[in-house]
Amino acid sequence: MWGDMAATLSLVIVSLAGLALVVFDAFNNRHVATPWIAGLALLAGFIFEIVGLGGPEGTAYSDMLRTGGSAAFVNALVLGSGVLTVILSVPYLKKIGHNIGEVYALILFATVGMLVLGAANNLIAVFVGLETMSICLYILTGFVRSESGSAESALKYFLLGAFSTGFFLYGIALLYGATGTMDFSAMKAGVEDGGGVMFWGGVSLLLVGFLFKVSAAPFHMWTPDAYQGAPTPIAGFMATASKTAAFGALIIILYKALPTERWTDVLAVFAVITMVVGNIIALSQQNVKRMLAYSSIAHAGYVLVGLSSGLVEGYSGALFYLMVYVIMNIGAFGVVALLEWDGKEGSEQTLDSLAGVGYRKPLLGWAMVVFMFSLSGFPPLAGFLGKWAVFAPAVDAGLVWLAIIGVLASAVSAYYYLRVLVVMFMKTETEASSKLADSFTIPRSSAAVIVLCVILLFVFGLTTSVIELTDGFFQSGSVATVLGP
Amino acid sequence: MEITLNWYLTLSALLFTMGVLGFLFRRNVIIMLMSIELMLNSVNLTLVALSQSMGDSAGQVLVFFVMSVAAAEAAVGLALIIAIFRNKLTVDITKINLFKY
Amino acid sequence: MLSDFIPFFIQLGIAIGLSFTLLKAAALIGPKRANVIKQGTYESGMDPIGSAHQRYSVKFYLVAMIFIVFDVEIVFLYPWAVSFREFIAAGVGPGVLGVIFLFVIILAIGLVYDIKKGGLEFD
Amino acid sequence: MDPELLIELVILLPLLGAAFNGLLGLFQPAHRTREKLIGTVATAMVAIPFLIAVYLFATFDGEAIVATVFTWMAAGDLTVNFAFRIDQLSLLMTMIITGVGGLIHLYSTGYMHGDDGYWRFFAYLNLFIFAMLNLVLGNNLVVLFLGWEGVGLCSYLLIGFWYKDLKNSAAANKAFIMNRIGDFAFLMAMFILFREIGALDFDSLLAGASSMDQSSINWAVLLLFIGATGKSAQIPLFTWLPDAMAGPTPVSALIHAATMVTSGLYLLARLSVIVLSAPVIMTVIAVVGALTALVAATIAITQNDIKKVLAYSTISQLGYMFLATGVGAFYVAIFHVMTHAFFKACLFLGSGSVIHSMHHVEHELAKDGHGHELDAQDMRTMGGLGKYMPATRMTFLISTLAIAGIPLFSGFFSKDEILFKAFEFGYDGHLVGWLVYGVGIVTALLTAVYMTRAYVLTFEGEERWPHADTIHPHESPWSMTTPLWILAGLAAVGGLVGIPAVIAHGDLNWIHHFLAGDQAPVAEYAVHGHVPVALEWGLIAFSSLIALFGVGLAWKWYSTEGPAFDEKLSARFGGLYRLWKGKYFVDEAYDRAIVRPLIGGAIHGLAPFDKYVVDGLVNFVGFFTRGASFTLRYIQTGIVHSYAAAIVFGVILLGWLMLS
Repeated sequence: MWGDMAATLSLVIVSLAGLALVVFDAFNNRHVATPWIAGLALLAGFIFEIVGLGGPEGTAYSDMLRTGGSAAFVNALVLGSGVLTVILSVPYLKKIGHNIGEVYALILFATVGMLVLGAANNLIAVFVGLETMSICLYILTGFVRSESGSAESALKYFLLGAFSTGFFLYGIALLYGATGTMDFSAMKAGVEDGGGVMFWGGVSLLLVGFLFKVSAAPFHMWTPDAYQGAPTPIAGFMATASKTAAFGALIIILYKALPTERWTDVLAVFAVITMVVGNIIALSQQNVKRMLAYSSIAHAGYVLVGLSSGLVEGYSGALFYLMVYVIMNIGAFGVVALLEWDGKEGSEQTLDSLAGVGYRKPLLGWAMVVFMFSLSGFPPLAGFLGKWAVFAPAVDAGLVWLAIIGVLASAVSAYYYLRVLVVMFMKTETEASSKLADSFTIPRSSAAVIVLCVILLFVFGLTTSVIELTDGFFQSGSVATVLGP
Repeated sequence: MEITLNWYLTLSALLFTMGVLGFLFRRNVIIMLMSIELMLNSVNLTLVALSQSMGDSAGQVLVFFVMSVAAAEAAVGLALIIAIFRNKLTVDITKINLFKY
Repeated sequence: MLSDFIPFFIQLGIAIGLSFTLLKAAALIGPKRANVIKQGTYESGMDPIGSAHQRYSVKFYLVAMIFIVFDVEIVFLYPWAVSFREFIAAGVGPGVLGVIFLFVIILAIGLVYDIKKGGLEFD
Repeated sequence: MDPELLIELVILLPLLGAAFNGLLGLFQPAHRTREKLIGTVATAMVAIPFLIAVYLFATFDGEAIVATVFTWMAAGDLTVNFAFRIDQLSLLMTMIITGVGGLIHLYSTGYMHGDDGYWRFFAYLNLFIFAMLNLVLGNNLVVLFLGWEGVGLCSYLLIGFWYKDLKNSAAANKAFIMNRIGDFAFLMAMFILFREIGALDFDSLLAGASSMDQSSINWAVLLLFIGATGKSAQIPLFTWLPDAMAGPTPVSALIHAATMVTSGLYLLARLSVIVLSAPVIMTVIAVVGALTALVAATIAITQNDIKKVLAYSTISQLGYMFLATGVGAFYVAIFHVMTHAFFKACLFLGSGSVIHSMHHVEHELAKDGHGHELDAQDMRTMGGLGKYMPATRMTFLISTLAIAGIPLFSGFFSKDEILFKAFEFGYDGHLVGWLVYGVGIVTALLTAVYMTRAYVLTFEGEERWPHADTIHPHESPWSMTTPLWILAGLAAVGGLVGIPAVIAHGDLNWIHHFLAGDQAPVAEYAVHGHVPVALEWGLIAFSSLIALFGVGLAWKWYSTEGPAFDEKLSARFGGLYRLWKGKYFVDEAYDRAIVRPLIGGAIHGLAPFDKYVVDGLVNFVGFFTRGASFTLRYIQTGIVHSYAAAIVFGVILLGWLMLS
C-alpha cells in the first residue's frame, strides 16, 4: 500500500492538500494562504510527474491505476493546467468579488478526479475518476450562485452530464457482461468471436460518455452554455484539463482494451461532424467565450481525427495535440479573463468590446495574436505541429478524405480566429473598449502565465522531442511487458 | 419457468429507457433528476445481475460507487435547483434558457 | 450478420413499447377531475400563507452534505463489516482496518467542515 | 568566408530589422517618429543581404550548398531540418528579392513620409523579406511552407495597412482566405509526397519522384498547382490580387508584383522534376495559365484606376509564366519572373510617384476650396503629367516598352522565349502547345495595347484635372526617383542574360545554362525535333511586329482622343466589352455561390441549429416512441430538452454505425 502511494505521489499530495484545505477553510475562509496551498500542492504533483516522465510504466492499487507512461504525461498536463488555473483565478475571483476558499479545494478535488481518470486501468477507476471530476466541475461552474447565468449554466451542465453518465454506466455494464472483466488489460482477451451486440453496444455507450466529456458533436451542446456562464478561468480549466483527462482515458481504452475494428470508422464520422459543427457555428458567434467554446469543440474533432486512425502514431499525436491545446487555451482564456468587464463572468461580453484593445494593452494583444494563430494551425507555432501530428497518421491509415475535411475545416477556422485579431488591432477603439483598457493593470502573475504560454507555443512548435516521448508510450513492447495480462 | 439472466437484463433495459424518456419529456427539473436516478439504478440492476451470474464481484463493487455517486449527484443537483429557483422562482426547465444559439 | 441483432431489436421494441404503454396508461386510466379543493396545497387543511419558495432552508446544502456523509459511510462500511471476517482469515485484517479508518477520517473531515459551517444548528 | 554563415546572415538580418522597428515602435512610442532611423535601419537590413547574395553569387561554383541550422522535426520516420539551400535557383531568387526589395525600401522611405504607421510599415516590410527568403532558401517543403504562410501573413498585414478604412481590411481578409485555400491544397500535397516518398527535403523528393505511382504524382502536382494558383493569383483564385491594391503602392510593387506572387512559380520550378512526370497536369497548368493571361489582359484594357490596370497586367504576366511552366520551360518562367520583377516593380513605383503627386493636386484643390472631388488613381483625371514629372515619365515609358515586348527591351527576350517554347511544344506534337501559343500571341497584342493606353492616358495629351492651369503636380523626391531609374535601367537591359537560342546556338543564353544546365536544379522538357532556324527567326519577327503594332495602335487611339476612345471600344465590342469591364463578374459569382451561402448559412442557418434542427429531432424521437399525436403536447421544449434529444440522437447514430 505504501508502495502504491509512493508510485502515485501526485495523487496523494493533491488529495491530502484538498482535505487540508477543507479543514483550513472551515476555520478561516478567504484566507490569503488558501490559493498558495492549492497552487503549491498542484505544483509539487506536477514536478513529481515531470520527473517521472519517460520512466518505467507500472500499475498501482492492484491494477486499478497505471503509473508512468502516458498516465504520467496526461497527469502532468492536468496538474500543469491546474497550477495555471489557480494562478489566473486569484485576481479574477477578487475582481468578481467571490474569492471564497472552497473554490480552490474544489479545484484540487476535481484534479484528483482527473488524475484518477487519466491514469485509470480499470472501468471502475474510470467511473470514479470521471464522476469525482464532473461533480466538482458542476459546482465550480455554478459557485457564483447570485448570478442566474452561472447557476443556469451549471444546471444545464449538471443535468446533461448526469444524463450522459447514465449511458456511460450502461456501457460499462454491457462491456462487463460481454467480457466478464473491467480490467483494460484483460478485456481484449475476454471478447469472444469479434464480440456480439452486447460488446459493441457497450463500446458505443462507453464512447457516448467520453464523447460527451470531450464535447464532440452531437454531444457538444452543453459546452457553449457552460463555458459562457462559468467563471472564465474555470471555463479554461474545464476546456483544458477535463478534456485532457477524458481523452487520456479514452486513448488508453482504445489502445489496450478494444480490438481495432469498427470503432475507427465510427470515430471518423464523429470527428467529421464535430469539426464541421464546431467550426461552422463558431463563425457566427459574437460572445468571446462562446466562440472559444465552439473552437474547443472543433479541436476535440481534430484530436478525434488522430484517434480514428487507429495507429499508435495517431494516439501519440493526439497526446501531443492535447498538450498544445492545453497551452493555447489556458493562454487564451487567461487573456479573455483579464479583458472582462461586464460583471457577469463575460457571459454578456461581445467581441466588439475588445475593439482596438490590442494597442492599448500590447502584451495581451500580441499574446492573443500568438494564441489565435496557433489555434488556427499556423507555422512555426505549436498548433501547426499538433495538426500535423494528428492529420498525418490519418493519411497513413488511408483516411485521406478525413484529413482533407479536417484541413478544410481548419481553413474555415482561420476566419473566426482572425476576426478576433481584426477587432483587437484593426478596429478603432470605442468608448467601452478604451474604458475597459484603462479599467485595469495586468497582474504580474497573470502576465507571467500568459507569457509562459506564448513561449511554450514557440518552443514546442520548433522541437518534436515531445512527440518522440509520446511515441515511446505506445511501443507495444514496454506496455505489454509491464501492463499486459 | 425459472428466471434467467435475460429477464433481469430486459427489465433493466426497460427501466433505463423509461428513465431516458422521462428525462426527455418531463419539464420539472426535479422529475428529470428522478429520471436520472432511475437510469443509474437500472444500470445497478444490470451490474448486480451480471456479476451474480458470472460469479465475479467487480460488478457489485461498481454498484456501491454508483450508489454513492448518485447520492452526491442528487445533493449537487438539488442545490443547483435551489440556486436557480432563488433567481427565477421556477423549476420548469423550459423557462431556464438564458443562453442559447 | 443482421440476423444476430434480431433479439436485440426485439428487446429494444419491447422496452420502448412497454414504457410507452405504461406512460400512456397512466395518462389514460388516471381520472382527471380537478376541483378547487383538490388543487389546494392541503386538501383538507388550511391554505398556506406567503409564497412557497421561502420554505427552502438556507441550510439545505449543509443538511444534504450530512446526508451524503452518512449515506456514503453506511454504503461502504456495511459490506466491509460483512466481509471483514474473511480479511482476518486471510491475515490482512490490520491493513484493511487501517484503510477503513482512513476512509472514516476523510468522511469525518467532511463532517467537521459541515459542523463548522453550522450544519447542525437547527433553529 | 563561410557560405553557410553568410546565408544565415542573409536570413536573419531582415528579421532583426523587423524586430528592431516593431518592438521599439510597439513599446516605445517615442521611436515611432524617428523616420530617418527607422528607414535607414530597415533599408540597410535588406541592402546588406543583397550584397552578401551578390558575393555568394560571385563565388558560387555550381555546387549546391546546404546550411543546416538545427533539426526541426524528428518524429518517427519524419526528419525535417531547419536547413537552407544555396543553388542557382535560390541564389537568383534571393538576388531579385533583396535587390528589388532594397530599392523598394529606399523608395518607401520617401513615399511613406509622414504616415503615423511608418514604423509598422517597415517592420512588416522587413518581416515580409524574411519570410520570402525562407520561402526561396528553404531546403525542404516544411521550411518553404513556413515562408509560404509567412508571406501570406505579411501581405495580409500590409494590404490592411490602412485598416481605418474598412474596405481595406475586407480586401485583406479576402486575400488571406483565398491564400488559405491554396495553402491547404499545398499542405495536402505535402502529406501525399511525404506518404509516398517518406521525406520532405528537395534532394530526396526529386530522387524519390520516380518511385511514385502515376495517380499519386498527378494528385500531388495538381494540389501543388492549386496551391500555386492561390499564391500567384491564377484562375480561379485570382480575384484577390486587384483588391490587394488597397495597400500602399510600394507594397503592391514588392509583394503583389515582384516577389510573393511569383512564389507559386518558384515552387513548381523547384519541383520541376516531379511536375514533368505528370504531363496531364502540365496540360492543365498550360491551359489555365494561358486563359488567365488572356482574361486578365482583356480586363486590364477596360480599367481606369492606374493601379488596377497594373494589377491585372500582373495577373496576365503571371499567366504567361504558368504557361511556360505548363510547356516544361521552367527556366524561362523564372527568367520572366526576373524581367517582370524589374519592369513591373518600376511601373508600380512609377504609378506610386504619379499618385503621390496627384494627391498633392488633390490637397491643392481642397485648400483652394474648389470643392472638386478627385480620385488620385483615376487616369481619366490625369494626362500630360509628362512635362511635370520627366523622370517618372521616362522610366514609366521604358518599362512600358519592356512589358509590351518591344525588341531589345528585357520583356521582349523573356516573353518571346515563352512564346517560342510554347510553339516548340506544339511543334513537338502536343496540340496544347499550338493552342497556348495562339492565346499567347493574342495576349501579347493586348498587353501592348493596354500598357500603351495606361502610359498615354497618364503622361501624354492635355491635363484633365480641374484647374489644371493653376494647380501643377511636381516630381517626386530623389529617394523615389533613384529606384525608378535603376529599375528602368534593369528593365531595359536585363533581358540580355537570355539571348535566344537562334543566336550563336544558344551559347549566349546565359540564364538557360545557369538555371537548367547540367547539375543545375531546374529540369526542362526535352524536345525531340528542333524548330528550323528560319522559322524561329520568323516567329521572333512576328511577335516583335505584334508588339510594335499594338503599341502604335493604342498610341494612335488614345493620344488623339484620350479616355473618350473607351466609348468607341465599348461600342465596337458591345457585350464583350461590358463583360471585360465587369471583370467577367467572377467576384459576383463567388459572392453568390460561396461567400453568402457560407456566412449566411452560419448566421441564419446553423447558429439556431440547436434550436430548430434539434427540436425536429425531438419530434422524431417523440414520433418514434409515442406517435405523433401524443408527441405534439410535448414539443414546446426548452433548450435542455433539445440538447438531451441531440444526445439521444447521437446515441442512436453511434449504436447504428457500430452495430451495422
